[in-house]
Amino acid sequence: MSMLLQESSAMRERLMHLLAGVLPEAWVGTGVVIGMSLLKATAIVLVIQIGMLYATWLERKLIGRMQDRLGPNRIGKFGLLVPFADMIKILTKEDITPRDAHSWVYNLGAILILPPALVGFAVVAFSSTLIAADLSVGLLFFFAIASTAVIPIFMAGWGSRNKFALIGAMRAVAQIVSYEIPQVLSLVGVLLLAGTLSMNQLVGSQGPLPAPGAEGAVLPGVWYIFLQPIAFVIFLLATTAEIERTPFDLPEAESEIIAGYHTEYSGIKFGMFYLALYFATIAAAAVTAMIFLGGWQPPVPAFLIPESGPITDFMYNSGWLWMTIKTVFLVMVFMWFRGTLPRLRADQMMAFCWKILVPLSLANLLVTGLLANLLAPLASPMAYLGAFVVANAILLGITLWAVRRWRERGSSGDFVFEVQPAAAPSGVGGGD
Amino acid sequence: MEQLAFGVLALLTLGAGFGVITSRTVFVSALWLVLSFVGVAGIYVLLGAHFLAVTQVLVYVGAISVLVLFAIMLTRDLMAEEHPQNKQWVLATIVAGSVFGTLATIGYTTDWALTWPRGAAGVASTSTETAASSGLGSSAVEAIGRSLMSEHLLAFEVVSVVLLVALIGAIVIARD
Amino acid sequence: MTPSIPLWWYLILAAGLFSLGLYGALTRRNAVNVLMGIELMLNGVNVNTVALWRYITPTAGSGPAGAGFGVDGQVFVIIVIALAAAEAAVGLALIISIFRARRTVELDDFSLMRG
Amino acid sequence: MTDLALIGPYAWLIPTFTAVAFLVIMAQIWTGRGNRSSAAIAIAGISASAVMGVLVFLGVMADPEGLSHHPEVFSRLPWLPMGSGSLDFGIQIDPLSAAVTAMVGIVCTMIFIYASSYMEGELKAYTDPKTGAVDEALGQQRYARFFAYVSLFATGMLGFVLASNLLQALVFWEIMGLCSFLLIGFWYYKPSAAAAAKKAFLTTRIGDMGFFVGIMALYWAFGTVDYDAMLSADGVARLAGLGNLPGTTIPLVTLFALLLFGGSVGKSAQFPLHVWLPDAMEGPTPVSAMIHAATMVSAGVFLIARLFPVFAALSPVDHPSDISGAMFVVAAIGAFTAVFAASIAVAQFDIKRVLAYSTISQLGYMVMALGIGAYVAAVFHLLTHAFFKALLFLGSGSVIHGVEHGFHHDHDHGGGHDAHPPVGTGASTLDPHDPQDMRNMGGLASRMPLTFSTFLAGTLALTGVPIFAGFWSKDEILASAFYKAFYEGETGLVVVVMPLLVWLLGTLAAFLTAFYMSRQVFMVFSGKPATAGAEHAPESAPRMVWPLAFLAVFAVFLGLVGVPEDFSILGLEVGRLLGGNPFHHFMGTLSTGSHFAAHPFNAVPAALSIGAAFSGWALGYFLYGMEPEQARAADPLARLGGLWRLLNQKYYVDEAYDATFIRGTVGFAGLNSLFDRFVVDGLVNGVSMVSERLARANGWVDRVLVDGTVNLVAYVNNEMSRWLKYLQSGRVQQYLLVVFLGLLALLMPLVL
Repeated sequence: MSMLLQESSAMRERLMHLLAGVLPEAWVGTGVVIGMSLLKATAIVLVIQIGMLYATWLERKLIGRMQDRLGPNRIGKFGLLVPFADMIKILTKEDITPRDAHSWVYNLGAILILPPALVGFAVVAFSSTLIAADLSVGLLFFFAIASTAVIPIFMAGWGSRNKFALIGAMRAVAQIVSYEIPQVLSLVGVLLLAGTLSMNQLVGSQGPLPAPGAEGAVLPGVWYIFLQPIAFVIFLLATTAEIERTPFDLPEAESEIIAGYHTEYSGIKFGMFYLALYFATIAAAAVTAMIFLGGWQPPVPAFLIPESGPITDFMYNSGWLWMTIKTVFLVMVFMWFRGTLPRLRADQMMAFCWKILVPLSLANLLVTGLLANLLAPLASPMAYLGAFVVANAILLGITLWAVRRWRERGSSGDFVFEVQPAAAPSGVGGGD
Repeated sequence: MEQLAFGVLALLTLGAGFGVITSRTVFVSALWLVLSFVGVAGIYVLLGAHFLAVTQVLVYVGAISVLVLFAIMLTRDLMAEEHPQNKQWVLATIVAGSVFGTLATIGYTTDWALTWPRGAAGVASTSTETAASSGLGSSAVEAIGRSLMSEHLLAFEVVSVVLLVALIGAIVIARD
Repeated sequence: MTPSIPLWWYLILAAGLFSLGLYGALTRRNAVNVLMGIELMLNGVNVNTVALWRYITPTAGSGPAGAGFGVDGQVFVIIVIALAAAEAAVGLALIISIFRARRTVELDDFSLMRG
Repeated sequence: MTDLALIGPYAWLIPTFTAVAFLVIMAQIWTGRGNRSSAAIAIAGISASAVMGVLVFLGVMADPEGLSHHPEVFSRLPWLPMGSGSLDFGIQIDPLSAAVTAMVGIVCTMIFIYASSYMEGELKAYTDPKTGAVDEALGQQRYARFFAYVSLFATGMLGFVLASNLLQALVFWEIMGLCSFLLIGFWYYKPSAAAAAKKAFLTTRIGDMGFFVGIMALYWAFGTVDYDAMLSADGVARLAGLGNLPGTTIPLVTLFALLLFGGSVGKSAQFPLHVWLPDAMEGPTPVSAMIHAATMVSAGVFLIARLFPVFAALSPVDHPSDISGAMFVVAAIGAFTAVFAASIAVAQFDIKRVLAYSTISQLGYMVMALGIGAYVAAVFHLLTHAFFKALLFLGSGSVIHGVEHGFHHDHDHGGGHDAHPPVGTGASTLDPHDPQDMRNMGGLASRMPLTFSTFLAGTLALTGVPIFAGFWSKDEILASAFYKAFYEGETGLVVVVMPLLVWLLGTLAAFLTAFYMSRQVFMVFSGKPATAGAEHAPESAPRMVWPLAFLAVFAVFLGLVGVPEDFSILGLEVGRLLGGNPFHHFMGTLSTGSHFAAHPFNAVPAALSIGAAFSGWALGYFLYGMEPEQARAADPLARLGGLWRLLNQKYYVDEAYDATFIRGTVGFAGLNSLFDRFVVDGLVNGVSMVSERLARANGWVDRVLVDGTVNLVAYVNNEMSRWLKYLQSGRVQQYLLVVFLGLLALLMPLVL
């Protein structure tokens, strides 16, 4: 795939010749553009597709281990072929459309659930050169696309004409819309420091290697997870909610509402939702990696990278490797969540968003803005690092103290996650 | 190429708009609305206002449509189909039609003082290089930000206050 | 990008959106639908603004020099969008509370003020 | 000598200290815990102010001429931004303000200390004189309130003295007016006290009106009321250049000066408006002391002194003391008041009343001194008089205190001492229990030795016996009058006759002063006690006596700072010690830069005034000192008959005012009411009758024509609305439709 994108110029030549035979002159340019986009898209989708398949496998393995099971291990070595078996199974299932469902909306919902999850990848930089569209509004673009995910969910929930589906859709939408706020707010701090919305520049601003087109090394030159730990935590949690993974998978809370908005779907339509879930997971992991873990930047400080030589070349060309490692790691973190954390109650979920994450992210934004202004004169990564770590520590301390106070006063116990056998469906006591 | 894109987008937008006002089910017309929003976003891209396009998607598709859908969910018995139009639809057709006619005629017959494509000073070449340093294309974010914070600061502040008021007002109104 | 599209295309598109929205606002019984119509009208206006900015005053708001493209049109549209969001929020809140009170959102039923 | 640059910036603290004290005490009262501590707070405040004041004074000593010429204004802060410039709130410091500030500070401190003991009667549970209801706490509250008031009073005076422009001055001036009202009426449950308070307030208000109008006129004509703009040389020149009042030959500046003078006439009780001051005796004695010595009345004189350049605007700069028209009036009023009041004092029996009239006459002295341009002498007398008059008042208070205790000790009839003091009328009819009537005293010299000695010192000072303070200041006034009359070359009625008049009247007043003061001393202290009250009068508490002693020192020695240089031995000695005539050197320059030449010492006026003083004492001794008992029993002057009654009744001025103004007003009102009843009512009735007739006619028209029309209109409306109501369907969308129809109507012309 890297070949594909890197040699895209050659590809364009070939494509132009090829089209020149078929199309009238006027349309060749158009054709080439469209063709190239198609090719890129295909490439990405292929990679993601495979990634997704093995993400399912990985998840089963991991969860299995966490629960003292082996996980899939029959088909193929280590059950490596299980995903394909699943695919075949899903494809061969009967495709049902309930009689009373609003067939158009019902089917469209299943189809449209994919694009939001997929299009996001357009701005994901697998390496400094390996990015489909390095929009200067890349980050914004990603979240704009992600925010459209609610429409197909609504369609699914409403179209299948099923109370549980509808409730699931409502829950999902409420949750997504709510958690978008802390998600984006927690990023503003990072953007403040990076001063760009372009993914490549963002990544370039936090590592030893400059982004293409960026002159010199850009401050702060540190992974933002170190500068903005609290923002990272907020973002991670909010993202987990956005992609409806445990502990925020209320929309599919099987013990309450069967399977949420895709209750009525079966066969490949259900597979669509399944795909979308994993695409979203991978996309989220990739974006998180790019924003906070320095994307394609090698995990080595600048002074270890010589001026030139094989190491340098390797560093410059191995972006995709680091990116993949980080992404996979984050995916595993999501799975780890799922393996360990119990599902929240609806009210807890909301309260957690509005009463903790939003205020905290606002406070973090305030602190970051102040520091960024104060530290502007002394432009050394270390100074940044120290100041921000201290500030975040203080902020965290204050937050924890406040939460404890609230718990003691019991004034807003609704976001205190004590065991509530009646309400906590997973039956497992909550840990905060 | 661009005509093609415009054609498609225009068709999309207007068709979706038509769907909004004709479909018998509120929910479906809401979906049409979303579609036409997306079309408008595309038009923005054509016009070189990428940031606007993104904003359009973020706000209209991501937020306003969701509001609408929620309102529908909370106020309708769901799949109900009703006769969408009220009694004055004939008159309304005439009025809307003539409004369209008027606007269209004005838009078509007026001899606009075009500075583009002929190009005003410094705008003549709108290749990506110049665009990068200007308010055009996807690189307008910074320019827009500065403009909002400098010359349009007042409007910015006022809108912020309006938003806050709307927020509180909506909560107060909708709370039972 | 070379301007292969004449301005009036955009203007007519905007006019169409506006009129469609107007028709919706005028005829639909359901308050939510009326709101949608209004949103459509707003979008029409926005398209108009952006088009006119792009074609007639592209340099407006590009700083003192006036070189390069300005952003005034976009800024105006952004402000309009923000206001539209506010309007939608309040409007829908109103609809919901009315629905609570009257169990209906048919505008024809809201005629307490009839003479 | 402190450095003004150091102390000046903090001069604003001087009035602030007392103001803070006032606020604190008020807070105490509001929270209901006013008590003895209030007095402590007040004393702390005023003594702090006093210390600051003295420091400032010392600071000024460094360069008096310079400061007089260019007064320093500290801590300016824009206060009323108006038109061109802004009216600044500032603290003006020059020899005049510094000296007066120091004086006020010291005297007030003494008075406060004295009062803290004198007012203790209030601390007792307060019994409402009407209902007889007893309130334990209220007494303490009233005690506290008293000190709050006096603190505010002191604030007013200090702020007024230090003000840097007329408007600021007016503010504090009015604060003083308010406080005098509150304090004179402190025993408001006594009808006489309430009446006196009102009288004082209204009478001074008349003067203040003039003052206020004067300020506004000045601002209108001059554009600013800032002292340093107004009183500087060119400022005065501009004032003089303002020309005449349109259509008359009166220079505007003279008019302004006289308007402003109205203020001081009211405040320092000059002739037409003097009536309030004697009645102000109704207040507690410390208040009388404050009003008479330190604050209120001095304020009036201080105002003239401060604005002296305006009064002297029309006289040449090198001769600021030449008499302009305004000054002529001032001098005339002052001189008249001096003799007038002194003559009244001769025939009074109320110990405080005598002092009150003496105050008026002394103020007359100062005013007339200013009137003839004896600026330095006037200020000098203002300062000395403040000290010994305060001393005298406090002394009389101590006497009253003692006599009253004597009465109580004799037979305990209830009531606190000053809590319900019998009204000291001083009328010829004798109330045997009036502790203020001198005829009930006598023989107190042996019983209240300290009070006696200090009081005597004060009297000697007042009567201008050589060496004592009063002598020097009073003599300087007479001397400069004499000098003007005979030595300065000018001729003409105003310039020669006025000083001559002033000199003669002044001497006469000096004689009268000596006479009535000796009369008082003999009646009060000599011989055998006339009543049980005097019989058992004890010496007052130390906290009342020591202030007397302190003030007595000043009364004796303060004069020495103003000894003429070429006065025989003493002058030379003092001159050698203090360098020339130090006070003259200190005060002798005006803000216009013009300097007053110290007149060479002349034996004639000095001899005459000494003679007057001694003859006054001699006459007093002859009439009252020989056998005081029968003098107390039947005043020897009563043989004068009509004249005696005239004096005793204060020339019937009050009665005259009553007859003219008050009766006049009432009578006029009565006239009006008559006019009302007959003419106006008659008219009204006639009109009403006519209109009734008309109304009958109208009625018919109404019923037939008007109603018909109205009903028709109503009917038409009704019918129309029956159809039109369908337009208002209450359907929003319909309205919207109409709106867009209208829009189309507007747009269509554009296309078609």
